[in-house]
Amino acid sequence: MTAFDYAPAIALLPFVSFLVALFGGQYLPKKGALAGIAATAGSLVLSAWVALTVAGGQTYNEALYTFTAGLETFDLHLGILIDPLTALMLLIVSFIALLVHVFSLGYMNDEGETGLPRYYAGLGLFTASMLGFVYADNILMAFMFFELVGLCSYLLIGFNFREAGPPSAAKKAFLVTRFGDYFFLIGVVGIFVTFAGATQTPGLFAGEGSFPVVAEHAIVDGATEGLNTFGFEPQTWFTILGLLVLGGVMGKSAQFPLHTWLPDAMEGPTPVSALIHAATMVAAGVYLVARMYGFYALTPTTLAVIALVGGFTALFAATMGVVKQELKQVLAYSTISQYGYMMLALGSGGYIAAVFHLTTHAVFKALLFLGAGAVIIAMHHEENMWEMGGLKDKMPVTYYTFLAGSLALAGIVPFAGFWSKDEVLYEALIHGFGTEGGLGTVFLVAYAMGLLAVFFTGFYTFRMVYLTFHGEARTETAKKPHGVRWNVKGPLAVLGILATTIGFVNLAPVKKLTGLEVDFLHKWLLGAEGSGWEALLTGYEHYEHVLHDGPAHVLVGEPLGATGTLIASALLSLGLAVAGVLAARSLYKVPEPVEHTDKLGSIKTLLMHNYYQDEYQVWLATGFTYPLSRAADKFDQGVIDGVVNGISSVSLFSGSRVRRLQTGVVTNYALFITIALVVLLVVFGLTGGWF
Amino acid sequence: MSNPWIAIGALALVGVLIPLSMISVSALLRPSVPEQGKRATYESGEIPTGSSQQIRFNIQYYMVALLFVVFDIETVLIFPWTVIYRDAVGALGYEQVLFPMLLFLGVLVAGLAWAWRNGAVQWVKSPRATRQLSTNNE
Amino acid sequence: MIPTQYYLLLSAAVFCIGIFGVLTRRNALIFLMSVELILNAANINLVAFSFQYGNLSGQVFALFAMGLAAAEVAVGLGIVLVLYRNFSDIDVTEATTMRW
Amino acid sequence: MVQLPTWTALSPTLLLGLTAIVLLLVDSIDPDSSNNELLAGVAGLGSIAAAATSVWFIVAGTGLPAENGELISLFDDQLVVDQMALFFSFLVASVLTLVVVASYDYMADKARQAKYYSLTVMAATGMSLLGSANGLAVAFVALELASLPSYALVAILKTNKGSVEAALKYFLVGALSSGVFLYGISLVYGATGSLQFDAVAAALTDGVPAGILGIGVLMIVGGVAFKTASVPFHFWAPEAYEGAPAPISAFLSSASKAAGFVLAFRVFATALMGDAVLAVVDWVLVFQVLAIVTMFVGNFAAATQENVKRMLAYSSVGHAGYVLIGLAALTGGSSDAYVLGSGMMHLLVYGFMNTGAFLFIALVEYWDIGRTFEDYNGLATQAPLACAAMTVFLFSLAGLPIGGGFFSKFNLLMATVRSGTWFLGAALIVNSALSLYYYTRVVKAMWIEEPASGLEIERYPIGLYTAVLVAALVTVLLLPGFDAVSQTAETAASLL
Repeated sequence: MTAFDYAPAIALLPFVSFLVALFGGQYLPKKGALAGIAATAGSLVLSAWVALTVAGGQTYNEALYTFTAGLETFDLHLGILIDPLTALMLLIVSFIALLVHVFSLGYMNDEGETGLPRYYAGLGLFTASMLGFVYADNILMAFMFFELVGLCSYLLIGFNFREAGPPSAAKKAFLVTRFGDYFFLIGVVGIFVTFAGATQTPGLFAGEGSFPVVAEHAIVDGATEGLNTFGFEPQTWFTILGLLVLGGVMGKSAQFPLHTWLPDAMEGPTPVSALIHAATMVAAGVYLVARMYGFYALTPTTLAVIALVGGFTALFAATMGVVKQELKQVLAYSTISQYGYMMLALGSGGYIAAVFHLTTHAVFKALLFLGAGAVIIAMHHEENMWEMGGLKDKMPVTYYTFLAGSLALAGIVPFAGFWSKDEVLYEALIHGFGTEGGLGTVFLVAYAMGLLAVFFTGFYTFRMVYLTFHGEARTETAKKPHGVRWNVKGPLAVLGILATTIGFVNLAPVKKLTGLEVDFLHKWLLGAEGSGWEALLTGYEHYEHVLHDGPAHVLVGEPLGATGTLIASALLSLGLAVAGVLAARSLYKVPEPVEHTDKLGSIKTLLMHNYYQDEYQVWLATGFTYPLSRAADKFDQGVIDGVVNGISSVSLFSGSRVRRLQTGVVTNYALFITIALVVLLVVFGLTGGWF
Repeated sequence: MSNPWIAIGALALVGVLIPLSMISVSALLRPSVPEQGKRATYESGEIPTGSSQQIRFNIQYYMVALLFVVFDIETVLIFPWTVIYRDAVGALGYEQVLFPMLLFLGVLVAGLAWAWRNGAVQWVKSPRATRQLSTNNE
Repeated sequence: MIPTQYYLLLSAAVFCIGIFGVLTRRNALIFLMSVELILNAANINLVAFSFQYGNLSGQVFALFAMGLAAAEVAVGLGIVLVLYRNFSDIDVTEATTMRW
Repeated sequence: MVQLPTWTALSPTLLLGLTAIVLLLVDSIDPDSSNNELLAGVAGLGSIAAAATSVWFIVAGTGLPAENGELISLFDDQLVVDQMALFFSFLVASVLTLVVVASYDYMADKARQAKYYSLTVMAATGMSLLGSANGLAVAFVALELASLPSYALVAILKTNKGSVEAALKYFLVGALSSGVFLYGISLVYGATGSLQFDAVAAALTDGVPAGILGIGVLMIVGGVAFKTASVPFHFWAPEAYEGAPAPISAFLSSASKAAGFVLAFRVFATALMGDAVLAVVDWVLVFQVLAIVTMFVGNFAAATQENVKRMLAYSSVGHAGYVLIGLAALTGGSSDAYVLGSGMMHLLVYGFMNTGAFLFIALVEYWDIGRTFEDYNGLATQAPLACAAMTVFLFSLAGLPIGGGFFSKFNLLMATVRSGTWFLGAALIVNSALSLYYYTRVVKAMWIEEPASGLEIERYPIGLYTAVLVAALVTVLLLPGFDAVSQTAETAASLL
């Protein structure tokens, strides 16, 4: 028996905990929490075992159960694909899920919430679906679990269904992500139809006969036999398919314009937010792109779209984060923005950078959410930052871990976020310079947006930190916060240490400068020769080859020489991040910060207090940042929300009209039937030429 | 060759004339003796209940009538079979000609037995009909 | 011999009368009778075509159709009866407790 | 192994018919007492035997062509026993089994039980026979055999206004539709001189009288649309399903709909599938229009209902629209078998999940706790197992990957794509999205809302529970076991 034989249990364990909590939760001492903790711990151990096995050079790609061995068409089956990417993601998901379960003991049980079995059942199913999604070996199975993830998020976001906000937020999350999922579904069907003639296993992600590989043969070698591209050029048709699947990705990963559900989803319990944002639902979209990267790498148009959407989302969401009042709202927009970075990286050929950022983000965002949860417990469920202040001394563990997470988020050296964000931007930059034609320009534009977002990130992150923890307590609650127990502090401490250190798993810049072999993640994902993984064709080695030699021709260009570009890029992003932090410091690290700094008088005072500030920075904050942010906010609330709400109310309205057809009078029914029949007879009689 | 319509027209003419003439002749000849029983609606010997404007019958009447109609129609299905029976037996033998019809009749009998046992053919006089009958006779 | 078209016209007329009755009459019994007209219109067709083609399947089928029509009326009358008991009327437009 | 006589191929249908007669005899012997166990037992045994026989025949290959390429046909080709006939026999018999088991509790304290069971089995006989019908005459007789007991069954609660009103509407619309259907048959007979499907197909060459054939075909579409509850002949469905006793609603909306579709598959794919017909009346286009309108009417009306049973009734109309894709996406090309097959798969899966959902309603009616969404609030606190089953049904109906409904909808979607009728696929997707909304309302009410004070359930009827849980189990098992279903359905469709 090897680790892979136990792989199904990784997803099954949380599923069992779901059943236990659902049916037996009422009778258990912690209402199902312990089952969940045990199950996720088991998953974590198994994932670690699997990861070790993968480190030993083994991979796994097997069908477990076949639903339909099509007569002459194709198979639909469940299967497991485990390669280094999967192993890494399994570790992240089960780890975060475990911490969230432990934290929930403090956040839910200790606070005496009701409906806990339902809560833990939801968490269990959520984790199980995400794990199933992660190691799905074909796109149909991925879609099934993708849907389940969406369903669970609906149940968990709407947990406090008696209040006004959560049910509508849950509905919105569900509708918006479903909207994207339908494009995904069409994409899945399209992929099956397209590749069914060329391979028996069109849905697979990896190996010969999988759709990315067949598509590659079609484009690179011109082997289009058996493909059904509906009369399009393969290149064009693959672009369409890629964009359709991308619809689902944009919904789940909250990319513009389908991001609106995510801030509303803050209505759910805070541990759920942590799970959604750090490891499960939102990560699912980006993970899917990484999973089928071999397909996307083939079509420059989709790469450009991904990069642009990512860059724009990163900037857009970061500006929105600046004006939010509630702690969790700020974090929500930061999530959108950070996933934008990952999309940017994927679009611009920085596959490893994206996975790296996914990893570090999972850690520090989980940390920030759990920290926010701790603050919310302490503040008796008050979330408005303006009601806080001065919590630094009263809850030091929370403060220092939160600070670590914030530094990571803002991208300050040497915290985790710096390394990954820097690599994202660096990859976009060098590929932008190196790639010929429009694609290179797109990369540079996306890079510019990503770079600008760095400043905003630093700004809103530290605005949040200063408002929450510094200064003087602005309310009575903040003067006497409620204490938290080990089950809150424990996860925070673990994550705090990780957020500080996890960046060291991939010190690619350091390697370039010094030649030390410290880019472990890079090696992990490279898929070099002799690792048994080559046959799956999902290693970066292969992707790099596709990117270079495929139609995209993504090349590296270093305008300032190898070292120069590296250092320039790093300094630029670090500088902007620091500038953002300092701008926030200047405005908010005061005993009594002012809500909106649009009063010029107060800015003058601020200037006097902060001798090292120059006027430019202040203008940046007040004359540029706030108007832009407000405009973005208005657009978000007005136009996009309006469209979402409009569609649902139009549907319901037409539903209420349609049912009026059923008048209840049977004679009317006879009349309608006769009229319909006569209309059909006349129309078809005229077109069929009966008369 | 004569037109077939002539025969049809003649038949129709005769069909209309005979009842008309009989009604008019009897109207001329009969004595006029108005009486309650004569004004009652004739309904196969069954006594109508309620007013004569809105005629209502005992529900049992429908039951029997329906049973009659259904079984009557089923006999129609037997006629074609009887026509070809002798030739068919000679050509195909009993098991293909006689047995299916026996099966059919068996199902009919089962249905009839069920209806009988459930009281569909049992005649119960409704109280109202009995009452009306007695008032009419007074 | 009478051309088949005439039978078709006759049956079409009967069919339309039936439909007209279904649409305009609110009395459940007359509704039933109208439906019977429709069925018999079809029977006219079947017999006429059977005659035209010289095969018997149409005629035999017409017999079946008559049997079924009788059974249908039987069920229909039963329903009208319970309708009367529950709604004290055999107006088909009275029973409208369920709608929309 | 002994070769059975040919007529035994019809065993599933014959067994059902025999059961009905036995039930009548039991009632004749002892009409005054109603022995619930005996009646339900006989009906259940008969239906299980019929279902088992169909499975046996399917596995043994009875419905496949013999070595000389011929299918089993009886009575001068008026009946045919192929995979499709057996597939639908199985579908009808298994739905009947569930309904009978559930009725054991549901009808326990009600009058006229013997009539109830024998009528149900008789209707099932008609539906099963419809699957074997190979001519318009047999099809009409079988259709009526399925319909007439159904009318009576809807009205079986004679003192319940809803039941009677439902029966009236069902009957009147049904009588009108069967009149229209028969008239259509007579016109097609007039155009071809034959009632048997293959002979009709052979007679339909160029030069057939266009008007007669065209009107006839459209009227046959009408008859089919009635039986399948498709727009515009769907008007009876919401009322009949709402007013009828819930097990009967389950039976009608699952088995009866399936019977209507098998009729449609046979008539249109066997008899009327020719260029000469399509040139006169493009019935594929008619079905495309009907499919789209049916999907939208059913789902949009369902979205705004307050009564759960009526919501399910409308959703049943919507599902008829989905299955119509199986006819509307026929192109005469190589994808036809797959298209028809996907329609059949959806019917089978739908048979279990929809029956289960209606039987859950029966359970709720049995508890007497009301019909609206609010009445379902917090039901899971009292009956978690049944509510879990209901959740499976609803999500499977919506097409989430929790039951076989996911694959059957997926196959329908694939069918639209493979035949190039993308607009049908688009309508399917839009409506599935909408349907999720209203199905979720029920789930939310059961699991999330607080129960009304005083909500308490004392009785857990074993028959109803068994039926609901078995239906849920099958629905879930159809997810991993979908292979068998799809293989059978595709083979059956390719034999037409």
